[in-house]
Amino acid sequence: MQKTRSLNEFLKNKASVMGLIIILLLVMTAALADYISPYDTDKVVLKEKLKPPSWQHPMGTDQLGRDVLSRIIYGTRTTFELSMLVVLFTSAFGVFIGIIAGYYRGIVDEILMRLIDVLLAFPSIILALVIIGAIGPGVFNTVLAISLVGWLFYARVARASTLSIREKEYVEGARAMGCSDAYICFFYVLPNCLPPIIVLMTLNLGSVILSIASLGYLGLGAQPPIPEWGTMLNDGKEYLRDCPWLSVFPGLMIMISVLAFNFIGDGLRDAIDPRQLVIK
Amino acid sequence: MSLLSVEHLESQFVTEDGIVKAVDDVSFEIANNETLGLVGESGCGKTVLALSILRLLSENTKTRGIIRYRGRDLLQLSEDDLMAIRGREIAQIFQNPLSSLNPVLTVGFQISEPFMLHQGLKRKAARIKAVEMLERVRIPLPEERAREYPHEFSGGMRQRAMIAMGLACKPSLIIADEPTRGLDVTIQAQVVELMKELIKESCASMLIITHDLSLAAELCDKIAVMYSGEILEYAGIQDFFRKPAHPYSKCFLESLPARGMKPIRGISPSLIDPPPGCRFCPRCDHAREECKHVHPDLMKVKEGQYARCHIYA
Amino acid sequence: MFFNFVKRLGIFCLVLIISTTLVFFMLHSLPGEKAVVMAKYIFLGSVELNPSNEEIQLVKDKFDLDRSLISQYISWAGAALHGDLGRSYKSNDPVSQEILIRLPATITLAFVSVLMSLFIGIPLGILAAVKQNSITDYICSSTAVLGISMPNFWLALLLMLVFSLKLNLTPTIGYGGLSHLILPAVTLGTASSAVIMRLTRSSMLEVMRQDYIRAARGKGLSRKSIFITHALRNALIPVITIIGLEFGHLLGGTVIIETIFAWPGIGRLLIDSISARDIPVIQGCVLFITLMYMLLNFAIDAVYPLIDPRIGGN
Amino acid sequence: MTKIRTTPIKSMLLIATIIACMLFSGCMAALGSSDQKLVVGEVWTMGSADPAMHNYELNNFLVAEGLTSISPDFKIVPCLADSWETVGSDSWRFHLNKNVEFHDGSKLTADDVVSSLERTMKMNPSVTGQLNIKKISKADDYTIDITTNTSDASLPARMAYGRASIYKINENSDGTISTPICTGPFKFVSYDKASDTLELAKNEKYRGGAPKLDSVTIRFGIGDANARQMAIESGEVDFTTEPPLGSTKSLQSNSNLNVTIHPLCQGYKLKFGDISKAPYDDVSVRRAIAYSVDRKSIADDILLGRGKASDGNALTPGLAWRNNDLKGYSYDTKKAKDLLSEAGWKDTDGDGILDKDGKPFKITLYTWPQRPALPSIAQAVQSQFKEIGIDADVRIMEWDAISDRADEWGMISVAGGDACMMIPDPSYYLEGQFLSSNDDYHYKNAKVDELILKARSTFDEDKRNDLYKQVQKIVYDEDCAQIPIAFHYLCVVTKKDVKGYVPNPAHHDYCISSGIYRE
Repeated sequence: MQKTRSLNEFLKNKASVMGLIIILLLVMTAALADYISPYDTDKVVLKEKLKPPSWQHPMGTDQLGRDVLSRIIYGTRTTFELSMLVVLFTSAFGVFIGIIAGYYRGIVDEILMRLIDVLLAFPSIILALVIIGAIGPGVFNTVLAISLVGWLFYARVARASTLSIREKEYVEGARAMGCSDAYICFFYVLPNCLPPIIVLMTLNLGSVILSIASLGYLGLGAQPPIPEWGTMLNDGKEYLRDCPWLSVFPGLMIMISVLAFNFIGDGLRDAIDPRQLVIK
Repeated sequence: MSLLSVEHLESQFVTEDGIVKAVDDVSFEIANNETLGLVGESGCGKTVLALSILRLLSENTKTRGIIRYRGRDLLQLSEDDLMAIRGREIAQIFQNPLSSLNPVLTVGFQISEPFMLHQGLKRKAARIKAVEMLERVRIPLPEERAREYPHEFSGGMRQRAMIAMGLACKPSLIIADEPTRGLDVTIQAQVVELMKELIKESCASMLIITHDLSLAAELCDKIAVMYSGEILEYAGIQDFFRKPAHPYSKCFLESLPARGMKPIRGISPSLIDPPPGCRFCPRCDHAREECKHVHPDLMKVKEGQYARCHIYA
Repeated sequence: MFFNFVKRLGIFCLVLIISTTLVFFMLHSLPGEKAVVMAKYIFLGSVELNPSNEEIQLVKDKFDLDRSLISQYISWAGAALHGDLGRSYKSNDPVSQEILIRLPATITLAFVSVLMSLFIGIPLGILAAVKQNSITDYICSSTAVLGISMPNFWLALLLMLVFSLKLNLTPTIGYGGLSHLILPAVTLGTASSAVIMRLTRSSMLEVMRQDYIRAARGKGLSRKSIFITHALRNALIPVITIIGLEFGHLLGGTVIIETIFAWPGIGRLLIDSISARDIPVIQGCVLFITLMYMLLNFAIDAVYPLIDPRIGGN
Repeated sequence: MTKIRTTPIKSMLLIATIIACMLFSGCMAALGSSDQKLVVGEVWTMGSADPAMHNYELNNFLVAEGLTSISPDFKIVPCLADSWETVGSDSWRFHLNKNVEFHDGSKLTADDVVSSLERTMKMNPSVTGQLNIKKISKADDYTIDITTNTSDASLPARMAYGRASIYKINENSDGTISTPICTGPFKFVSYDKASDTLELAKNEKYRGGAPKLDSVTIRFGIGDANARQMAIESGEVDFTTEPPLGSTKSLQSNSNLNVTIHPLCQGYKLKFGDISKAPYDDVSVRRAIAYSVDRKSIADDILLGRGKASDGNALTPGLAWRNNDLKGYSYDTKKAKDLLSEAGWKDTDGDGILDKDGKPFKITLYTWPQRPALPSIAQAVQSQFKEIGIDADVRIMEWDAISDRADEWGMISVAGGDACMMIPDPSYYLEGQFLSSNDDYHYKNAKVDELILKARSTFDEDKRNDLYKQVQKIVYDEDCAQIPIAFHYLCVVTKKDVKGYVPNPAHHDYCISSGIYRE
């Protein structure tokens, strides 16, 4: 009942449905990149450099004569893989910490939450920059740097949910039946704190994509020739005036995918009880 | 000539699951200087009724019927005209004073607002009036209290402040929604005392909405029993307590602590899809076959007492 | 109230200690020898040249680099407590001086961006809430999502293209009069405006559902007075809270924006120092950015009771 | 109805409008320029105005001068010194120009030269190393004797080095100099560190005649190429360099601008991570790699006119000591494959990647982002390597992080900006790159060491140049110790009315000329 109502509520929101469709399309693009991309992404054909969009190259070619459309398509894969990785990693870790803090409360909770307060009081992109500056650029390092602060929000939300869930009768019941704490956390607490976490994950995907692109733009993200939107923008900004297609298309793709995740996230938040979400 | 007459009032709002008829064909009158008690269980539509009189319901609520106040139909008035009536002619004392008082404004300011608004007083003059009002509702140190915020008041004082706010402009009609809700017994008694005195002083008519029959007994001249959006019985206070006409009224009275605290079996019907016949029928010990199918009208039991029951057909 | 203050002060110090420690050890365990990097800047002036062994040894002696990390940290922290953050490898100037001369630029930019986001975000949020579900609301809300989704470096490039080059309205780069502020501030403020607009809208709608709004209507107040006297202040409470967080985002954003617009602020100093591995300056920047962020949040905590009497009344 | 309060929304809007108006009026005032005034938009940052600590800025912007200087045709010419001669095998005597005045009006004497060089060397050991000076002393008021550590024919050239400038010692209490007093055509007015802006004014009494410009403003730190392009297009600066690679054409078509491209003594090349280790210890492998790089395509399609394909010698054409007879390596993938297969690198498992002893030919190309063409070149080289069966990764990171990896197997760095003329003498570049004791890349050749050391103490110019030519023959043709790819050309963009700029390829990056004026 509650679920179908939420689903209906979600489907009634036109923007969210549009966002969902866009994301599905992008995910399909990423999955089928090998089949749909017209050219090899890192095939350098210097003679074909900087060609404006045409039928042959719908998004033109870049400074090394590579097809921008193909790179955008593979860039979808890079971006989605990375951002999903970050979000899965951070949400898993954050929820784990959050549930532990919320379930055991007391000194554990106090220490963890103070730690989170401390880390949150630190502009995250700056920390990511310093980390990347220290360990060098690269795909894995990007994921690491963004994840290092990303889990904080999940931990907060999971803790808040856990605090209320652990007082529920069914948890008391389970405890009375002699279930272990781990069992209760996994089978009772976790499923019940998932809805706000899922909303947070969707909204977070958008901002993670932005962070990845920002690092790429600063030349601290994925390394060429790996096609990544932010890195492509960074490459293309040298040619902004005369070959704007090099920067316009990757920028648009970043914007569209972030927009889509935000629409979905907003829709989900409205559909699931909004009061469960802590303001970011 | 009655001060307020409500005729065939209906209030509905649309939700996910269907149309909720919170108030369904309700009619009653309040004469000058008369106090009417509107009683019923929680969720029977009392508050919606109270709010629909001054059109304070949210915009998605549809209200039909006639609410005649001194000959003018409130439902037909423009928002501007109505604004001049709210707070000046008809004042409402809201339930739950903690949430009905603005947390970021001082109590004094909130009480002085009607004075600035309806009597055109300047801020300082209005402030003095507000302090007077606080004094009238027996709040100690009113000068200082006026400068405080609602969260600094105790529950009983907040209720007094609400009352002061309602009485500020000497309205002709006061609608008091659950004025004693959430207060402990001694405070309740104080508030009731206070209201009694104020009614006497101000000569205002009053509509008191409550689920507390003892409160109604203390304050009211007449009583209307509401159930599932409808008025089931309408009677003078004496008649009602001595000889309630409707089976529901009887059960309601019997559920009072003083009369044995006998619970009413079953639950109130849904406001979306009420039973086709008498709405109390599923819970009624006297139900007949007819009750299941035919919706009864409000019928005269005797002079000044009406009941919506087939028994009196 | 007092307890709360002490607690916050404790957290404040903790953040500073943890962040500086973290950054110190992270930077000092960099691959590559620090002395080489320092020697390049101090003696050669270019990263593209390699220093000689004597120069490297000289640097090691001068900066005590042969000692253990912990003792280096202790002496750094000790000096930092006295306001001495060391000297930049690159310019040989005191780090605090390097930062202080750039501080006004960053503060101006961040402050104007915050102001801009408030002046745009709050009125639009109110407008959208007042006209809930109308076309105005729809446009405002969609624009806000767009504003949040737009990568700010991309927006910067587009704005530069349009306003500086096509329309020639604003200067593109550098730090000077107010006119130089427009584009960077707009770029930085866009996302914050959007966040604040959305928050104002939802908080306004939430407030308008409250009982005290109904009570105010019952008193006969006009819609307008209700909005202004009763709803606005309540609706702004969560907005005030978010300003602190947004300021943090802005400080992060300045890093990119300052680079694009050649804005001589701390963000650019940080990026330059990261490229140059100018460790004392990186450390100093991190310290200052954290400090600024926390001071602002402190200030917000201080004004909080003014707008919400329920907090720290007494 | 009584108004309860003034509306905050209205006042907010009002304030917003006022701010907007202020901003726009401010920006209108910012546009507009005066007559003989030049605003330069500069790539790098200045950082410090102290002549002992600065890099080349005071020299490049004609504030500070050295004893000698370098002419556009790479000749060492008199500057503060009129003439010089050797006195013994390790000693030089410089005769000062007696008419030189500092910007504060005082005369330049031998004391100033001695004290400023000594101060610079004391504060900056790298300058000591580069100048190779053992002792500097005053012979009389206008004569200076300099003793070098070893017999050194290059000293006059070293005195033209940008960091060997002569200045007045006017130290602050903490021993730094913040308002340098020098001798050049422009006077130092102020340096604002916050905005990284240097202000200069014309030196009316300059001995060679006052420059035409009244003032020069240099705005440092516009590192973003797009920002520089937009700044010149919108008229905020009058003179800038290195706009984005892709922008040359549109800038040239802009009728308000003047775009010129000049050769520089800088170039792009491939360097081997550790030439003493496999697979690069095998000269056939190095040659194969040299054959696999399509230099012409890189120069034409990536540098887009801002460079020229190398002929096999990294030194700039036109230098007297350059060996123009190297045979170089053409672009020949077949030859490359043959050489590799002779060396034992064959594709035995059919995956398109060569292997030897079960180890695939997998290497990493490192380069850094500050010079915009480098990442593109690295990716082009990567794809050209792929054609001959070498699997290369590209890593773009900071230079320091790269040099830390110098020992790693399989590293090649794509280098750019190596200036072969920082000091206008062959010894500077060839010693730094190929002398075994100096080289980071573990290149060792006893013959080369011998030739280089011999050349240093050879005072006959022709003989000396001949020795250096032999070195080039060995390192480039025979040993293939480095693979030059292309020469880097400098793009200068000025407003149309900026006239009289004479490029000087001998300078690092660029140097403004005193003949610049506004029409």
